[in-house]
Amino acid sequence: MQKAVMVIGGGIAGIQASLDLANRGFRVHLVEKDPSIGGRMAQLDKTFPTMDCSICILAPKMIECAHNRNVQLLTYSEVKEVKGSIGNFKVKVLRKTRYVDESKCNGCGICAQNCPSEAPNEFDESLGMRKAIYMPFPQAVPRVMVIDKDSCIECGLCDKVCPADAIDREQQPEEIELDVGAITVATGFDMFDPSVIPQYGYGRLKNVITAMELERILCASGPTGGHLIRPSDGKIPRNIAFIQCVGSRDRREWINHPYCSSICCKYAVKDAVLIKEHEPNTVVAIFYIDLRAFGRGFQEFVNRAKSEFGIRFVRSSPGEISEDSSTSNLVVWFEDPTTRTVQHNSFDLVVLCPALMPRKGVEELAKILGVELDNYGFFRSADSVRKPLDTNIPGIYACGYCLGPKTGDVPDSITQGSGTAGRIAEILAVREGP
Amino acid sequence: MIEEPRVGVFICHCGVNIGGVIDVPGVTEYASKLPGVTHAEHSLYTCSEAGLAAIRKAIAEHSLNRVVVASCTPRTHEQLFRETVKEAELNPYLFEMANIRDQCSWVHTHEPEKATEKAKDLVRMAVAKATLLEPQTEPEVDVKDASLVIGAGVAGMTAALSMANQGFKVCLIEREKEPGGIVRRLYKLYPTLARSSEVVGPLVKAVKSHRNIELMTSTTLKEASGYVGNFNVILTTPNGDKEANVGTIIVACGALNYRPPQGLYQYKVLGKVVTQEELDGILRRDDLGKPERIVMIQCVGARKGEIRPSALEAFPRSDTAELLRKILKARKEEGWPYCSRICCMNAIKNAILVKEKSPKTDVVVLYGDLRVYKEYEDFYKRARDLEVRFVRHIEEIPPEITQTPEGKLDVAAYDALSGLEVKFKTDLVALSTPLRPRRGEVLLARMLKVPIGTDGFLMEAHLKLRPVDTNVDGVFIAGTVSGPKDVSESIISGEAAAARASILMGNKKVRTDAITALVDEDLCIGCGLCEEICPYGAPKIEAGKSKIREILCRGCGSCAAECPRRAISMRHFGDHQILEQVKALLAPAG
Amino acid sequence: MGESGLSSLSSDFMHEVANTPRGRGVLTCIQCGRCTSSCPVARVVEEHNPRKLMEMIILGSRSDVLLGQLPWHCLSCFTCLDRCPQGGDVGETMFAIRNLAVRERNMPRGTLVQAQSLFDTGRVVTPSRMALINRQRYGLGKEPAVDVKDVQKILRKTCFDKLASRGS
Amino acid sequence: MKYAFFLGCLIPAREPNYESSVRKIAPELGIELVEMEGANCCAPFSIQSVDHMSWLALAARNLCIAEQMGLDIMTLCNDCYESLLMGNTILKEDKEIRDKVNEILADVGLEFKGKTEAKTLVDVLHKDIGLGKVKDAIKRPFNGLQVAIQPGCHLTRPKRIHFGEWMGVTALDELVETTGAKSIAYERKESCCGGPLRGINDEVAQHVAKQKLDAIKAASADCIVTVCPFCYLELDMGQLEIKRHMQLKEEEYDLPVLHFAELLRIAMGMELEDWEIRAHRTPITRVLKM
Repeated sequence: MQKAVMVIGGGIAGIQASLDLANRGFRVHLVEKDPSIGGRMAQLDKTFPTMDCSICILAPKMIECAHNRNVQLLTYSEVKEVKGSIGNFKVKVLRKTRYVDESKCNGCGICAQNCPSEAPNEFDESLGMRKAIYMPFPQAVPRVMVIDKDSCIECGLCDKVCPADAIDREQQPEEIELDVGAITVATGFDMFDPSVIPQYGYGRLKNVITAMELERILCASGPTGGHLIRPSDGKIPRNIAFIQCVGSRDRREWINHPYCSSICCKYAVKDAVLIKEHEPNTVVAIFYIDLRAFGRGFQEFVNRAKSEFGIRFVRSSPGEISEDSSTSNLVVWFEDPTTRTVQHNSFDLVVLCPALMPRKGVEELAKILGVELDNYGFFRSADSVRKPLDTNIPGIYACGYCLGPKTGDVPDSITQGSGTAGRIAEILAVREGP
Repeated sequence: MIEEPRVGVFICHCGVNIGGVIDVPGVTEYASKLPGVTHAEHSLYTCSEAGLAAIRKAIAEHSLNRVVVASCTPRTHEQLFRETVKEAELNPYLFEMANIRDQCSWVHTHEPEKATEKAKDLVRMAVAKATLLEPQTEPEVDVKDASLVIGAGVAGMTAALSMANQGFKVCLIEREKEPGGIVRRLYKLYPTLARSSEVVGPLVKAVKSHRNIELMTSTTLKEASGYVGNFNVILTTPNGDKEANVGTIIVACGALNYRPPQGLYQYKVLGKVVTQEELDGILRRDDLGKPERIVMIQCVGARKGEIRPSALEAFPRSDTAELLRKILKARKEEGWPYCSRICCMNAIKNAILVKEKSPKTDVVVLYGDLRVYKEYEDFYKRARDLEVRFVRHIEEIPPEITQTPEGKLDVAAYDALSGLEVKFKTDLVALSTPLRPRRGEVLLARMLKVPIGTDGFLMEAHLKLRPVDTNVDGVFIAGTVSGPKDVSESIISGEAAAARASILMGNKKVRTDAITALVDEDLCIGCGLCEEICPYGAPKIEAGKSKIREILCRGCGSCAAECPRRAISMRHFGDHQILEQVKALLAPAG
Repeated sequence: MGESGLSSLSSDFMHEVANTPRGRGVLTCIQCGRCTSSCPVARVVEEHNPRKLMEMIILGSRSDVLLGQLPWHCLSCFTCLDRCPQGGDVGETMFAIRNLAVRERNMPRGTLVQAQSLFDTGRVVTPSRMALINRQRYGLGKEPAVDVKDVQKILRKTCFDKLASRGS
Repeated sequence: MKYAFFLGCLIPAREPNYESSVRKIAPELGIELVEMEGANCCAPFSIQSVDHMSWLALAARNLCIAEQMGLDIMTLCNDCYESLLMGNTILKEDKEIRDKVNEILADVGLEFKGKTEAKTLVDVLHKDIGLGKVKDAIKRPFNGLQVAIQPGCHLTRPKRIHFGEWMGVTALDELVETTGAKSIAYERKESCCGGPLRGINDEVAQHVAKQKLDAIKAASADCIVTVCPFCYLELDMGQLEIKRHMQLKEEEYDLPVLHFAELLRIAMGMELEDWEIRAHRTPITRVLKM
């Protein structure tokens, strides 16, 4: 019989692992807690250094997952129980209720057009609104609507308008059992909440936003239709500051993210260049501690950002941000590294680059899997040098950012995704020969 | 004779990428009236599940026999649309794509009207060509279930083991007498400070004892021919040349440590100036003694100058050896433009080892940016707890090293934060130098037709999406051939390359692109120009006529352009098809 | 060891500070500058720069640090303590520096006065006679007396008396 | 509730009006204050700057006195509070130091056992007594009074031994608002008053104080309320000094400064006496009228 494997997490790492395993001939159950696969990469605007539109190069891979006969997509689902050991794990997966029949819905979206109830759009970092019945984003896979019961007012309009008769209010959560020979975890990352560092004013000052919010603002299909405008007054910011290491490289016990998040310097430079392409007259400054432009092509890109785009790099970590209440402009206090004195510059918009941290709920997942987490809540490698993709449990592997900032960027995630596919093929394929 | 064309045109908004500039409904309206067009529609994202479903639906409803999609770029999406057309039981080569985003809306953002007109032209041309498209079949070949791994470093050995464990035969060749690559020569590895032998040892033992692996040391690749699934290679071994036939090849021949030219930072002039690699050796041999102070200088020969891609565009991608010769020559003196990723951790590792062997020794690290990414931050903290002193100096002013009367060294640098000159009297200077591409491997890359980047390392098929694939089917890259990586990263890429190669070998068969050259034997005079010009060695003159080995042909068209008798044409890009496009451009319909 | 643009560098100054009570923080410093840009004094006194002080210690510029005024500009408001991303206790390290400075006879007059007052009376500030009389008038009763003898016993044992007898 | 009452040096010497108000409100709120016989100076930052062990030994001696009384300590001064709290924390956590200190204390027949806690007036009112009980005691609320509080550094920092750097509502805000007054927001509310440098580097101290006063002025507060005698001194007397040294107009600053204990006392319906009103360098009568 055909060996089956489970991939937990449908971001770029999980997608790559799934496709490589499926094409290698394994039956893959791809479990994703959200209604669509795609993960963080789907939220990004463009990807450095090719400046490809992120979702545009990701979408074909997502669709390949949907079409590949060997891949079973279990979206909007969560792993509840894992028993057994390498070669034969018994897994219980809970399929949450969309209140929409996956087999009937064709994602035409007529229901959403008619739905009267709105809620903040998670995919847009809650900068925009979506309906109570919605498609997470236009390229979502699978193309099935989902009803968010918390914001649904039970008006029943969607029932009436749905041409496919796909709405199912009686739908019950369903628990399915799977037999798999191996498991790979790819649950990705969450972002640190910068309001924990009060002097940067996130949540208090309107024009202080996070980098992920900026990605959505810059994105053509984002809440502003790709127009670079600031929250307080919808004006085009002419003067923007990026602040690095907001919660990263931070040993304070109430923050405890001593590691370098590994990607912030790079995406900040990318975003800075994107901003210049959107608004050539906008000035951009990046405040950093050490500029960590490692990885192929990044140093060269930083050089270009300086020479061609005139991005200002300031080696200084600001102490605090205050607001000019009349204009909602922001005053950033920092030590000028050239004069070595305290300066304050005014900016229209400040973008914080927060630490990346483990996804909410990984402790629970780790318990279910019986695998160890490291001091910061990332999955611990069996041996950080020799067995970087193995966990302490044989047959359970991890790839992508859930391993911690081992990932420098998308290619690293993809390499790790393929890598776990290799590890799994090693242990499973040998049993039946090539 | 082609049946009456019934073309369906599908135009994509790509969110606002296209829709925000071009009047998409207008273009659709226009397209629907073009000769041969039976159906035209537009959608927000044609590549989305819904968009593709719409194409399949239309093909059935309007019994379309040609499909044109006007959207982003074939580079990322042509394959997806071909698959879709195929799912609707239409030959995938009856599909044509018009690039109205990358080559239209993105470059004419500020001229929407003109952009819309241009989009109409592009669609009209695509339709014109589509009407003349013919079905093609993709050649299918068997894949030999054996692989050649070039280079027995950690990446190569990992890849070999992964494939061997899956039951594939692996031929693992190593230039040197012993497997292990540059890691073998190292003392200890960060961040665990495990002895390198603890990492290399088990791998060597495993590859040597694995029944599916044939390890050949002191062996290099002499010749490679053939194609995905069926490569014929000739290996130069101590006991003469050996032939092998493999389905896939993994290039994992690593990189070299950059050695500064004599005199740079007094290297090879004053004996007490060494590279980190050499310091690592000193530590292994326990030759350190009890120096009062060691000064380390970061980014020696890295992040220096910049190669502008434009400067090298002149070189044909195929002539990789010449390109690298030029790059290496240019870089020998001033060093490399890239960040070598691993040097900061290496310096910290050596600093910690020095402190452990000789706690009283004062270790000073002169750096520009400390790139201790990931959890290596803790490793950096460990060094500071051991009282290693990290001093940020002005990189633009290289530290000056002079000898003192009592035979010590004076290092004079400019402190970047105080702006003042600081001098350190020291017993030893360690230079942190980057990994650089090897030259020999590039001849090999040329043999395998794998392009190299302007940084001199082998190129991935796609920097973002295909990090261990190359643009040559069946050839993969692992480890530092594609740029600096540390040991764990090299191991991961080895696993990844093995996984990618195993897919081909596991499936036993592979299809290749149908767009290949076609010889009209009546016209061919067997002059052999095509054989000369082809970078892939596809044409062969047999019995006075050119024969194209389709599987080798990459469809580049050089031969067709070169052929004095116009005897060679390209499938899917025939002269008649292209001329029809040109006509359509010059003679606007309606 | 060697000379420099700064006055002579001593490689073990960082070691000395790090091993003085409250001085460990210097080892955590990554020179990010958050302390300086958070410091209320740095905003009014250009030369005052906690980050730079840490840097001078790392460089080993002992005399510049211990004989200068910078350590004595610090308010000990501990803003830097809460803001240092490395949990680096810059404000704490200041105490280590000042302890060392005092041993180099570098201490402001005001501090010396308070120190001497402490040794003589057990208090850094002593009430005037008028204040004592007023206490009675205001019905605050007699002010609790300090056991000066015990205080002096303790301060002799810690050699505080010698430190307090010196001064700039 | 019973506390060992640690008065410190500055209050008896310069601010008897702070002490007197505390002694008035304490019984009304069920706080019993017991004098600490023979207690010495807390060894504030100025002394800690001179010598580490001397500080710990002197702090330990005060803590031992409270231990012998079997009571927790209540201080009225942030500096005393920090000195005793930090000292207590170090001595409890670090055995090596504790042994050293006890060796020193042996000569005066004391031993630190770590059986007492150091608290300040704000802790006691907010945690031990509770906002409810304080509210009940209010007879004459200050409706609409705009108060700019100066919590002072060491009521809140360092975070690891305190509540952390306060932003928005704080214990002191809540206590002030029990009196019916409004505790307003202003720029860098949590920042230092400059007091610690008074007498050591007056010029710097005054410049720092000026930043504070300007921010409070910009927020158009009716008065400043402090809990620390150093903050009080720096902001009350400081206003006159700043005007003098920086040659500013007389009307530049005339912000009334009150001890929180005074504000609470008045709200509890106990008038200030003339000498207590006169003790203020800033005119507080207009506050009393509200």
